Amino acid sequence: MDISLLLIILLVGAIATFLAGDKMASKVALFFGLVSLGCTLYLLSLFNAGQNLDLTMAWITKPVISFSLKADGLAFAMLLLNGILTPIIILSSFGNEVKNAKNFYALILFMSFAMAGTFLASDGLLYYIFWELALIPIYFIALIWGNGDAEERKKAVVKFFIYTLAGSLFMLTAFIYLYSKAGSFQLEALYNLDLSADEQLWIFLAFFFAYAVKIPLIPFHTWQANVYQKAPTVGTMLLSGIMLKMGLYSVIRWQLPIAPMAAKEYMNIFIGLGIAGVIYGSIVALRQRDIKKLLAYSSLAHVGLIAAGTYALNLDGFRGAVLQMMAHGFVVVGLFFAAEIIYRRLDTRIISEMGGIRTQAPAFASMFMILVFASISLPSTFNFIGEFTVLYALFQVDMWFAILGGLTIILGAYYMLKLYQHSMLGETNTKIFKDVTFSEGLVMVSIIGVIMFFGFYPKPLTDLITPSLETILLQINR
Amino acid sequence: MSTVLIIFYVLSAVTLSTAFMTIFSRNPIHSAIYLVICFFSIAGHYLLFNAQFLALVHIIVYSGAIMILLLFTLMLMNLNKEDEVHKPRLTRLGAVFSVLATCGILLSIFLRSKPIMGDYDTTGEDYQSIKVLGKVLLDQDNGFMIPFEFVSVLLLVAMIGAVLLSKKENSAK
Amino acid sequence: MDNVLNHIGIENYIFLSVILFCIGVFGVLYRRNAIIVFMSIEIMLNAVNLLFVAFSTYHQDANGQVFVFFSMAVAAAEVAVGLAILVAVFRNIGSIDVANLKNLKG
Amino acid sequence: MDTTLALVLILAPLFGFLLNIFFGKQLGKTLSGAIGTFTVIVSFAVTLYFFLNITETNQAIQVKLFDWIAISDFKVDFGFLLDHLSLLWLMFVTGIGALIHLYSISYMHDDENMHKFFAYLNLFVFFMISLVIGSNLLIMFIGWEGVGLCSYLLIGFWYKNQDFNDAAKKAFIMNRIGDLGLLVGIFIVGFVFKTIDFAELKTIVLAGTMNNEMWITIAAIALFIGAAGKSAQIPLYTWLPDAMAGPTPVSALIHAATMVTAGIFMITRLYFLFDLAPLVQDAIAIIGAITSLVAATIALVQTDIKKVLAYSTVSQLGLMFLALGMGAYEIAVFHVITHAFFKACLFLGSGSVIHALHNEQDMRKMGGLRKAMPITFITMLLSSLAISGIFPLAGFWSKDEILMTAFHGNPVLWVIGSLASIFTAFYMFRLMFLTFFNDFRGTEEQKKHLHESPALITFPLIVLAILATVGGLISLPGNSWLNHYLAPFFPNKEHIAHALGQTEYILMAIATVGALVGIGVAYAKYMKQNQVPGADATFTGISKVLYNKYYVDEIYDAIFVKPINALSNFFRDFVEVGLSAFVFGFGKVANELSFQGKKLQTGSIGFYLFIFVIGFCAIISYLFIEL
Repeated sequence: MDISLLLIILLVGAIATFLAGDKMASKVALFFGLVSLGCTLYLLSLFNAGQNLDLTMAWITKPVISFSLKADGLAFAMLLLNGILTPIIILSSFGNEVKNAKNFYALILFMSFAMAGTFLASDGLLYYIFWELALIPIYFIALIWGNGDAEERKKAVVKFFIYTLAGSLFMLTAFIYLYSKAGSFQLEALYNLDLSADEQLWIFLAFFFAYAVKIPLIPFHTWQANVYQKAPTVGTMLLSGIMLKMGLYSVIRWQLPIAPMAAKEYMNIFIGLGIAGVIYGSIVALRQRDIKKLLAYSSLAHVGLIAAGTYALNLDGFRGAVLQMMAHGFVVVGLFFAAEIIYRRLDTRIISEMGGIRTQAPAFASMFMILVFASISLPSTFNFIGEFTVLYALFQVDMWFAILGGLTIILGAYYMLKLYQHSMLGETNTKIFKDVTFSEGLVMVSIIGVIMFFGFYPKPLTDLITPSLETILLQINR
Repeated sequence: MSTVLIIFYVLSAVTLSTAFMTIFSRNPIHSAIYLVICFFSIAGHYLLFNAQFLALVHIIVYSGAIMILLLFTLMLMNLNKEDEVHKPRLTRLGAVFSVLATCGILLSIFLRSKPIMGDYDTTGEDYQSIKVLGKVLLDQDNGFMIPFEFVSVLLLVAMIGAVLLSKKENSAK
Repeated sequence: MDNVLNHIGIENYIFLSVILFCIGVFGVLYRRNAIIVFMSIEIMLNAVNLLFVAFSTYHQDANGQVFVFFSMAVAAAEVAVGLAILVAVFRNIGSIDVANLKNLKG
Repeated sequence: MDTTLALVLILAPLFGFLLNIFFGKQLGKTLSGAIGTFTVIVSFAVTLYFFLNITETNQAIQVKLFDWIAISDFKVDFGFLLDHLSLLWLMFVTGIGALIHLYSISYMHDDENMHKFFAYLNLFVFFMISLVIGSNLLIMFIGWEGVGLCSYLLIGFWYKNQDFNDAAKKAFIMNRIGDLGLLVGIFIVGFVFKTIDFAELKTIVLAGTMNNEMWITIAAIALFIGAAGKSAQIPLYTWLPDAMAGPTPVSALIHAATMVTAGIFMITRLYFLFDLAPLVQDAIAIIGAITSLVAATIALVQTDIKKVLAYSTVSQLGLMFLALGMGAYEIAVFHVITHAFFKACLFLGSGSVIHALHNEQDMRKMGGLRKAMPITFITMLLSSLAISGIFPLAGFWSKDEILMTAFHGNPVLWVIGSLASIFTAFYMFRLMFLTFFNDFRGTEEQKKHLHESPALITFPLIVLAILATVGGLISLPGNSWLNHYLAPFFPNKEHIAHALGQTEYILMAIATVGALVGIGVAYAKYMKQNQVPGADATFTGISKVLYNKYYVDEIYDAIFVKPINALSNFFRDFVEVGLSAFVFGFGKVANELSFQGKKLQTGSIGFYLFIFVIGFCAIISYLFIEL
């Protein structure tokens, strides 16, 4: 029994969904999403029982590339995020009529497969392949099933695609250089390389471009808001919930341990960049008219903080970042889903055209409110745990980083409450607004459940990720 | 001034002038005729070098085959009129300029390379009789056997290609 | 045996070839009639052939002459195919003015 | 046993919240109100048990449930600490909470979302309890932010009115500014002391081994910013008057009696830290004094009955901070308690008035209610006397203690505090005279319906009025039960008992005379001359400035809100567009290159050949010509 089982299930699921035909596709996809979640949990229990789930298989002999997967606590945390969100995202689209459903759902599962592969791969080139593979489904999802004017959409999506590809090109170069030094793409081999300070700096920067575009950090974020706005909500959820975390995860897994000297040397700059993202994203979010754009910029602010946490290079930073990645993943999916629910009923995403929904849909309003407060990390939600830990990690670096990063508490409250006020409160809306349906409620409740549970009891997660993060930290401080 | 040199000058004059006339005569048929003369004069150069076989082949191939082909084509297209429009002035200037440039560059290259003067020694060995050329061409070990065969294939392909290209298509129109 | 180059000098042949070649180039650039362009190309080829032979004599080596054979064969093939193409072009367009062949415009 | 009871104590209101939020509509109004009230009474009962227990045993109870957050430097338990301070606080939080719940059953009966109201109130009590009994700073922080959330929900309870929502949002955000300060304070404490558990912190600090003066000072500043946000001190006080948009019971419970005192609670909890930062203490005292005076002056001219009370609250909170800054923590606690009694009573009384007048809050349209609403009048009168500091009501004792401490510390602060007290007496009786005396100034329609409120409303009023009257007994000068009770909490403190000497009597006399003067002026102005403040436009000069609250809101708007929004617009319209254009620029350049390159493909063979020849020349000259 090893971790490849999960990948196989997801891939088989994607194929089965494609073969199932348009009518059955959504149900088959949901089934396989749940199976993969079950499989993740099962493997997690095996892992917790001390079983080694890693897999290494020879693949290509020249150059030496192996099919090797590494399942440690960090990877499992990300798999958990992927595993929980995939069925939720699939379920969230049940209220929509999807054309060519079989392609759509197959692409979702395929993307889930590629992302799981990215989190697991421990061979540089395999990782790179998965990393790029994840881009293909989202490209089609956003392009074909997106909304708005087709030309505009194409522009935004192609921009995103080329942007990320250009970023990863640097990463590929870095990997090739590392291969020429180490003679292998294996993670351990790369960790053990003895690189000079200059080499590390260049490797670090090359990785940085790939990740900065994906995460995104300012000023590499310009693709984000447009794509979020144009992509179908499912695509936005996949992007913001899981895919962005690929970048952040990779920072911890690849960038920092391979080039630790550069990371330490230029730590302040990169933390500063993250925090600049926090402030900039928050301020831009204040005056957005489109709900999805607002959420996109809020996402920019949050991932900026997470990135700052990872570059703080201490255990709290890593731990907080991973926790916050998960928390943000859940919350942002919930929020985008709320936006989608509103769109289904009012056919608009412009905030000023909403308002007064609370009277008609109290349950929805309450759930939305919980998500809003979770996203501004009210204590007792999962986000608070992550944000607190990250901010403390920043504090260990410098008090001012914590204070500036902490501005997100204030600014975040400002724009999120403003959004809530103008979308939900006020005089009763003249348009009819049905309260949430069963499947919608299920999505919301499961997300809220996860957020609240880990908000009060994050211990299982912390215990899961801490050992692997400590190993990585040891690697960085070698 | 030896006889050979005089012959060379005469032949060169003929070569260059006919080549020039080929380019400049308005009527394509005239051009073709000048070209034939040009080819013959080049064959004369070959003879001057005592390369008789080459001279013969040259006359057969160029003056015989290629010229006939050209003439046939000209007649096929009925192009013996002087109706060609001149290119624009800019183009002509450009042509002159680039030709001068090419000429200058080539000459300077050849003149600046290693001194080409020297003793033209003669080993007395036969190197250009038909016998020797045949050996060189068809020797399996250090000759040009395989390229030679390839050339024959090339000619075959060219023949097939020419037939295919000039065949009237039945389906179209 | 007396070497002809003793009387003429290789540089004379170089001059001759270069000028001949340039006349060919000029014809290619100057004329619009595709057949004349073809003829110019033949002139250029011959200029090169001539030089080959001259150097073959200069080095007392048969390889230069062998190369001329090949070059002739290629020229023959080229003319055959090229003229066939011209015929086809003429059939389609009704002219062989190179200025009219502008389908390659980007 | 203790763990279970502590869980009951904290979970009862949460249970009430869940029941009301999910099933409130089906339960019906009365039942949902009853559930809400009952759960708080349960909490009160458990508190009472613990309280009686601790007065006997003098032993603080610690409950640890599980590890919560993992931080490398320190660990954060999910646990509770029931010691002298927290139990005392709980007593009045749950006690007054229960009374206000009872009051709300009647007050909110006409509202269609009554079950939600009770749900939020219960949630508030839950968070307030966790704030008070949290065993470490982070649990307290849960409660701290949680009460902010409930405050947001309840201020914006009538969510159809966007002004109310704005007020709610403003309250939450200003609180969050303070919260950031508190968070930074927590970081520093954790970083320096490697623990954020109250009991451990106290042991470490009192042992005196840690002497990191600079960090402690910064921590104290940060924590004070947190307290200032929650307890509405300068410069973060402007949200509290706006928070009066919420239903009156909310104003009474959250914005007068309990939540706003959280800052004082926190500072008292961490008194050992503040004792090590004398500079910050001075700052607290000064800010407290100034806040108290500024708020009192604004209250002088307000016409909205709840606004007067709100500024009065800010002013009283300032006095408490003055006491804290003097290091007289138990006196601050004393004033918190007495203030909770009389201010809750005043708010509830004003609620009763508003209720009777069908949501009329403008005092210019009241008057002469004394006869129609005798119980409300008497209870409010008692409370007004108490807040004005008239012997022997509760406010007299607590306020006097503060002023005496101030006098011993710094006479300037004493002068400021006394002035604030005189103003207090004036505006309170201005309120009383305008509301209850002379003739009714409202509409005929309202006049017909004038009536005393039902028993559910008057009962809490009576209880609170009694407490406001006799509450001073818990800490009489010289023989203070409160100081005695809190002594285990302040193990390193000398008993601050002002020996009742000549100075003290003089001070008391001055204070009483001052209060009487304030009342007298109010009497002369509003009773004798029967003046009524004119319409908003008629205010001139200083009173116009005061009426507009020194234009602080406008100033904040101009300094913070507008620039941030302008910046946001600038970012959205220029920087974002610019960045986007920059990225697109790469694509544009490539596009443009290819477009220009396309022109090179003229299709003219002659041109191609020309280029070819040129290229040929270039290549051979590069290859063969040595320059």
